[in-house]
Amino acid sequence: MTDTPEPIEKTLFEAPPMGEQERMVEAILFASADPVTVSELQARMPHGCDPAEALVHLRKRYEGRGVHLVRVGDAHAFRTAADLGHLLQKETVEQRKLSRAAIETLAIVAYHQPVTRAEIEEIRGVAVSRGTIDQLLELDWIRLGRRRMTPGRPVTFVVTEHFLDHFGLESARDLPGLKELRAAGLLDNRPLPGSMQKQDDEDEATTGQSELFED
Amino acid sequence: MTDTPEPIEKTLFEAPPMGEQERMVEAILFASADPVTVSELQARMPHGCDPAEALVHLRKRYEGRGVHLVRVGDAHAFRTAADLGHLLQKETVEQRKLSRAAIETLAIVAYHQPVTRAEIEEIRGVAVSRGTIDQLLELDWIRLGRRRMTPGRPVTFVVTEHFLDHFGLESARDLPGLKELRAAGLLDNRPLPGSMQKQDDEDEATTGQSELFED
Amino acid sequence: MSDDWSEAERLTPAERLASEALIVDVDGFEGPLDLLLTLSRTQKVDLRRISVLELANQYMVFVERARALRIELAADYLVMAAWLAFLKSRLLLPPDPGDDGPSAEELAAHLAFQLERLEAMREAAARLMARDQLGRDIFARGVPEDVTRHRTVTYTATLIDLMRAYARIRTKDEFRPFVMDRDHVFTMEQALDRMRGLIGYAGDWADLTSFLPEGWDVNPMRRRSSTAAHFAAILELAKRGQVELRQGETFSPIQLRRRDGA
Repeated sequence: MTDTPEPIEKTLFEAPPMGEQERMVEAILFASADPVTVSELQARMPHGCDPAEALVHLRKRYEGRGVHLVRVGDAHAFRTAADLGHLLQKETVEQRKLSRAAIETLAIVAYHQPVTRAEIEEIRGVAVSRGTIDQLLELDWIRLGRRRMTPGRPVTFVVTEHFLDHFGLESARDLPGLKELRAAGLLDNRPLPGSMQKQDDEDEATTGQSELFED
Repeated sequence: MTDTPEPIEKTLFEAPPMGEQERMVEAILFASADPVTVSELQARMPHGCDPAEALVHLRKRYEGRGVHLVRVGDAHAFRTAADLGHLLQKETVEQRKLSRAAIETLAIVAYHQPVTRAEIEEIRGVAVSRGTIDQLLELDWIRLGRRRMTPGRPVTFVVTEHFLDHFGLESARDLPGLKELRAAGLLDNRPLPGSMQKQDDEDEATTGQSELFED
Repeated sequence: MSDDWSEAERLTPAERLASEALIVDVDGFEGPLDLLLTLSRTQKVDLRRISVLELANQYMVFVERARALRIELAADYLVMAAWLAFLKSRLLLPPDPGDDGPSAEELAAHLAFQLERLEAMREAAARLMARDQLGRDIFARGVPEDVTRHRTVTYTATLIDLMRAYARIRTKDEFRPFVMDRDHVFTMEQALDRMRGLIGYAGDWADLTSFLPEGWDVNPMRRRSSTAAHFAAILELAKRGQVELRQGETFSPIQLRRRDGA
């Protein structure tokens, strides 16, 4: 005992045992409809807690249950298991039917982000109506990203955490078929041959995107 | 075999295993906005399920967890464990001004304590709502004093230590008197008819008041 | 354009029929690229190996049919038609060695790429929408005991607010009957009791003020109250014939003495 003296800090500010921390994370996440980030958890829990570790335990505990602990971007939330959705249809709030243009635009933003309006239009081969963008912004599925560092500094669009939450994605990297599409070069912003000016745009776009998916 | 014939229905519509039923109950209770009764569970679950039994298992499973399965009347719901309620109070401190009724009532209690509700109403000239008193009690700025030894033995209100603390007063006697209020220009905004004669009254009031705080 | 017509005539009747069916649906297309993608499906090949030449023909047949049926096509459909006509001529003619622009094959490949990319996005969108969605297949907590609901509202008030409030009440209530301060009031009954005991000593004329009790003559309110009470008391005693009163003139001191024989 005398050989290994307990550090004073540890005795003074002892964090609750991990089991207790797990209960705390459980209570906080259960109480929230929206995903809660690790730093928010940390802020609410007593000093010295390790919510990240508690989350690992908790996720394991809920494996195979009727309710799962899911990750949404940097945040975590409890969600009902997908296979039980049919029991819960009663809770459904009828959702506005999205137009084909809106769905496609959403997919393009998700897979090509950050993407400018001009790029969306190039991919779809048609003008994107203001209403379509507005609808997606209103649903909080897309938001404005950083401006592109090209002439005109156009705004870019990216998908939101709410989008990830809605479609049950941990991160934008988990979009279905993302790897295959990228491997096939279908996420490239390939310019029309001979248009030199487009080349710059493309570099920007590629860099921006890889940055986004890398982190 | 003939003594205990297996009911045909059971074989035809085999209910899901109990573990599965437990998952179903878990998901339904989690997603429901209101507590759910056993019969509501039964209606949502596949034929042959025994939600009552599933509830027993589920309740046991959540024993000691951060969230409990509780009974609310005839229905069941998940609730945060009582000892973790404090974690759900995020310190989003929203500051609001006290309503005019509340601050006036508070002022009367401070200057006239111990004071009954009837006296407050007499001084303000309007009825004091239960909500106003409750709010001040809740804020821990006033508390119940001794009952007045008059017919009906009405309760009196006095200010609390917390009140003194909040307003930076050592004691209620430190409250500025009417003279000081006048000196501060707080009473001068409305010269009143017969204000000369009132001067004496006012002095009287100050005296009376200090006596009031003597006991 | 007559050249185009001859190209069009080379299409099979089935293809022509298909493009006419498309015209009926012209409003349903999301632009020329979408139309091209739909047309390309008739080729039933991988988009990478699509015959752009054939696709250009199909597109121009579509545009001509629309024109014949007097269907107004949006400008971008016509721009695409012009570009495809240009591409077609480049594909059919031997390359010009002096032209350093992109080759016809490169342009055709790019169109194929665009179509493939649009198709890929369309599939991705379908896959995305087929996922389990929150509020449809997956559900969040039904009764969030969210922190926002537990938001603590603190009410603030400063001492100045408190003083203002009190001042406001007091100024408002100047005419309110003042709560009688019993400590400063000498009642007539008290004065009467007191005077009954004292008149025995009033054999000669004496000022009423000299009968006032001790401690009730300095404070103005006490003085007024006791004076009034004692005045009323001696009036009562005079009525009963127990004392005599006199006053030399208005506002001069009131005097009293015991009435002999009382």
